[in-house]
Amino acid sequence: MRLDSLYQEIILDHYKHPHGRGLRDPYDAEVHHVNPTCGDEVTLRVRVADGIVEDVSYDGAGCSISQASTSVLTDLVIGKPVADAVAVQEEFLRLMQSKGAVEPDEEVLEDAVAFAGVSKYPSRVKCALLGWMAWKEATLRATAPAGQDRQVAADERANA
Amino acid sequence: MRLDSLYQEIILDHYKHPHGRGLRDPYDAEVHHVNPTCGDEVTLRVRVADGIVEDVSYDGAGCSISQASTSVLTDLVIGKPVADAVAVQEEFLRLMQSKGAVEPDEEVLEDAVAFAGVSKYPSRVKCALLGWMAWKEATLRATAPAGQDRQVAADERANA
Amino acid sequence: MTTGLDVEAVRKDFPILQRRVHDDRPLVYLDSANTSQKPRAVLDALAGHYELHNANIHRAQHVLAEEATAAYEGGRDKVAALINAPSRDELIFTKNASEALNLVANTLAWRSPYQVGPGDEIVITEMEHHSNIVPWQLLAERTGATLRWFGITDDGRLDLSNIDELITERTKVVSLVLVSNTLGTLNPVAAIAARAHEVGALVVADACQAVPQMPVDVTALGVDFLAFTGHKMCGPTGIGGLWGRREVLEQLPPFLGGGEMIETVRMTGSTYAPLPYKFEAGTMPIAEAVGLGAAVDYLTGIGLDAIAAHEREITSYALDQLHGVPGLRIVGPDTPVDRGGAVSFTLAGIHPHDVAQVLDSVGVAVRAGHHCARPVCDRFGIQATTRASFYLYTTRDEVDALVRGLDEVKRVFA
Amino acid sequence: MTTGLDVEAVRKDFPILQRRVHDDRPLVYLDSANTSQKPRAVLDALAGHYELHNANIHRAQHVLAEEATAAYEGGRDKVAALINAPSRDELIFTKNASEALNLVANTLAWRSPYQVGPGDEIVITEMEHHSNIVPWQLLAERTGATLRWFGITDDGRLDLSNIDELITERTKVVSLVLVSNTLGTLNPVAAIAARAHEVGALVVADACQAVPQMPVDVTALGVDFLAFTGHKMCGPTGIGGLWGRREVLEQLPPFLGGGEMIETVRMTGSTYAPLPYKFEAGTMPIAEAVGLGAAVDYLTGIGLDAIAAHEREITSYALDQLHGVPGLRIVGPDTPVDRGGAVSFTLAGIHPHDVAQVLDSVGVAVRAGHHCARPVCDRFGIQATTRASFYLYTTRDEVDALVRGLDEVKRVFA
Ligand SMILES: Cc1ncc(COP(=O)(O)O)c(C=O)c1O
Ligand SMILES: Cc1ncc(COP(=O)(O)O)c(C=O)c1O
Repeated sequence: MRLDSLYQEIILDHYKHPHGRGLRDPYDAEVHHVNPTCGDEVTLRVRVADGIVEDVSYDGAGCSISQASTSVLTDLVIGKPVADAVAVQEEFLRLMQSKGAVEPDEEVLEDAVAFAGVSKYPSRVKCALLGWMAWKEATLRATAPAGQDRQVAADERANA
Repeated sequence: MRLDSLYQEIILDHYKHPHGRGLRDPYDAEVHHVNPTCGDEVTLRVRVADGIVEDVSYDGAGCSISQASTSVLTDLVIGKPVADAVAVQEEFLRLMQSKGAVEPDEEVLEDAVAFAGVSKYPSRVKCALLGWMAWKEATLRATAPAGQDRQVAADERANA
Repeated sequence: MTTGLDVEAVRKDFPILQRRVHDDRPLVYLDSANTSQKPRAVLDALAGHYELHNANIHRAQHVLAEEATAAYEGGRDKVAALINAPSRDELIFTKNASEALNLVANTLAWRSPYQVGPGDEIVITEMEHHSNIVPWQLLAERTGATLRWFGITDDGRLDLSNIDELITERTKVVSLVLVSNTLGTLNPVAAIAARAHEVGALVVADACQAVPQMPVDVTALGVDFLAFTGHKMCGPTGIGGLWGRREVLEQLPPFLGGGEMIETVRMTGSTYAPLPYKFEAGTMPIAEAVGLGAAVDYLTGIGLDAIAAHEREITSYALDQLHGVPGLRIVGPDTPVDRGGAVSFTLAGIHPHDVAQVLDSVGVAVRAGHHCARPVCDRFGIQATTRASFYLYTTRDEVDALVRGLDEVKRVFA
Repeated sequence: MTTGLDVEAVRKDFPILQRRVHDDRPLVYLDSANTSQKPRAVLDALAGHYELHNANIHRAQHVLAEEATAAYEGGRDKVAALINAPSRDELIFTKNASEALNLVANTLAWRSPYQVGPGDEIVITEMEHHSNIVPWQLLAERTGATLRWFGITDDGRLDLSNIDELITERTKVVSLVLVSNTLGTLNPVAAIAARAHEVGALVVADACQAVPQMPVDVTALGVDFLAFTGHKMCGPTGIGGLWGRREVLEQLPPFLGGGEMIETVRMTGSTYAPLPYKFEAGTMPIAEAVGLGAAVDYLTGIGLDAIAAHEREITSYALDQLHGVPGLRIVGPDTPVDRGGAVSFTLAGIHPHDVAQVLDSVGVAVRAGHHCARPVCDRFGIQATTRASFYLYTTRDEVDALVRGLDEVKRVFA
């Protein structure tokens, strides 16, 4: 195994110095996701205003891959129009599901290209996706027709 | 395979000309046994008087082995003291479970020694035992303390 | 052969077919509806898995675990594709078809939009295998529902004349066999499923005898569940499958609880994994899934169409030959139309056990009994039948050996 | 080695141990609590069965069926003898231990003298595998019973201080693990079973980690049920076992319904087969039972006492070595007293996933996560652990490789 292909410098940096960590107000939706295999968890909040991802904040415990990928996520999506951010998420998902067979689009993914090596380790793909899937769900809720979103988010909080 | 070792002349004779067949009165206990694999069935009645197996009668459908062995059974046990008949049943059971490794006791088993070959065919052992196990249970009931036996037998008939 | 299948080449793939029995007679294996034999490719897949990749799956981060997980999930992909499942996540591995059918019957007892209760009705048929009868009897008994069933016509077809009395607004489930293991009948499942869906019932197809023999497409059948078993389709023992429609599976409660089927476990309560894992508790038959994947590759390599054509051809030949045997009566459709490759029969005055035993003595392996479908025997007023069943490795010569064997049976019991 | 076991000779029996991983490094397999590797004798038994004797069992009259039936039932004899079962009829084959535990929990929901209902209590422990938690949660939820549990002390033992509050007249079932797969703890099951029997409760022992490693005697333990799994004891995947006391098994209702578990099936109702068949529905894992029988022969050939002594020796050595690693904390008993060969630990500041991943890169296979026992992690306030686990083929050199690997972990995450 090329261990370096997994633990790229960028990943270790984000792991040791995570960006966007800590739950913040205000937010429109909060979700809680779990990796059933290992129990890693993330609680993630999204604030959307005028079609822009205004803020993403999170808290949780997990391995270097899950922590770093959530940190990179916040860098990439905060400040972007929702549609653009969703495109980034989709590209990241495609890369993770590629089993190493896809060349990542550096234009879109920026720092997240460092995770290309993870796609060769199926058991770690879930780690890399933990924060991203949480963000996707939270954003869906935050942008759902008014009334519906707040309710779902509130239910989720009640369950968390 | 020595097919002859299974289908001995005696067995085929008893199959074609069964002894003791047809349900008769009076009786003290009646049981109904089934071979779950093939659906073969026997209904068997036992009459015990003064410690003697006075009558065994039966009806049912089954293969040559099950029919012949029930026919041989009636020859061997009718008229014997219960204890002696039970000894015959036990010896027959021992022979059937021997996988061909036991020399049958001809003194005790008489015609039933013809079934020695069956013990090498585990799937047919159940056929050979169908009537014998039914007889054992019926006799147990017929000789149980009064009150108990009749009740059990009645239950059994209700279920049959 | 008139079909595209080279039976002699196929036979070389099956080591057991070289076996000699009883005084060096060649084995004539006509018991494939009971269990199929296994090609070398499947045995190699099993051995290769254990020798190189064995590990538990979905749990560890080491290379063996990654390989074993990929191999297991690869098995799922292959099986899902074989039955044209809309999604691989709808394909649940079980230990056999019986567990698959019990999974459905068992979960319907508990709270869900599909829960069965007093006054509800479950409809099956008189030609079901015990594995598609007893689970529904238990469900009915435990929930207060009523079990009803389609009868069988004299020529071994489903009697659909009273379908509108049987399938009503009260019907919650209709469960029936696609190809009968005793009669051989191929049932019009798509049409019955359409009727059942009109009244909102769930439809379960028992495809144990169909999946090995012919192209089966869950979407075309229009059912909600399809059960089948690995050991009858050239795969190992210890594995079966249940396909279910996502919307239904997602709303059913869990069946077995334990490792792997969970999302989060707290002492005070648990949440469950997404499909298919929600229904896969504990360490699954991992090597068996790999072996079954190899079996699917083997079958699709030959082609299910070619296998089905061979099955029709050999069954037709067998029916013809058996028609010529005096005293022999076919139990089930006696033409090759809409039927699979299991042919049950009786021989006047000779018990099926005895028929099978004498056939065995000349090397011909068949099954005698009620074939785990006792109500079929009751229906035809018989105790049992002898059944010969065919598969992709069966030759006309083997059918001839069966017919010759029946002469020997008559000689012994003359 | 100080024990009677010749580890180098044993290793030659396991083909996979020759495997090289990642740039030609020797495989150091320290994940046997997850699943064990398989000796050649087991692989040969599987292949031999499929190549010569494959047939369905208990059903047909031909020579293959007779042979396969004898082989399958021979597997039962061996397994029953291994755990000193009073009768072979009390040994039921399942697909894994999870199914075995679910069999008990599931049948207790239905009518029998043992039926669990509202107000009844089920007692488990906080150190159970999910497979011994979720089935009881489902049972409690479905019947209105209450689930209670023993806690864990700081040093990883069961906290029995409140046993008299937990096990009361309301207790219907006590189910607990004999050897924990996460902490390694060996629990005083016999003493707890005695207490539970005083109040008339049934006792279930989860012996998944014990049966492979040490002599286990169901009579000496005094339990009513014992569950275990084939793949952790050198056997194939796809098979597990449940031993149960005859009186209890006989009175429980059936679990799965279908072929083989019946006496007579009529459309209007069925009766069931005697033990053990009443609980074996459908085509069983036949080849797997044969393989498990070969595994039992292999283990008893070496001797369970010798295996247990080796396990103690290697675990003791590993604990010593791991104590010397700065920042490493053992989760579970950190002396070799009353424990099995699974050693969980955390490494300060480094997530177990990362520990395991770096270890894998140097060829050391361990497992990281909650090991299907998440409540244990909750109890210790951690997310996960890294777990090394040993078996009869584990050497001191392999433990040394683990310790060296931990240096590499620290280098990467410095
Ligand atoms: C203690 C314990 N119980 C139960 C199980 C479940 O066994 P299986 O996965 O074979 O069902 C395991 C292993 O995974 C275990 O270690
Ligand atoms: C039609 C049918 N249904 C169900 C089954 C049960 O399959 P299994 O025994 O593999 O559970 C069989 C085979 O035995 C069958 O032929």
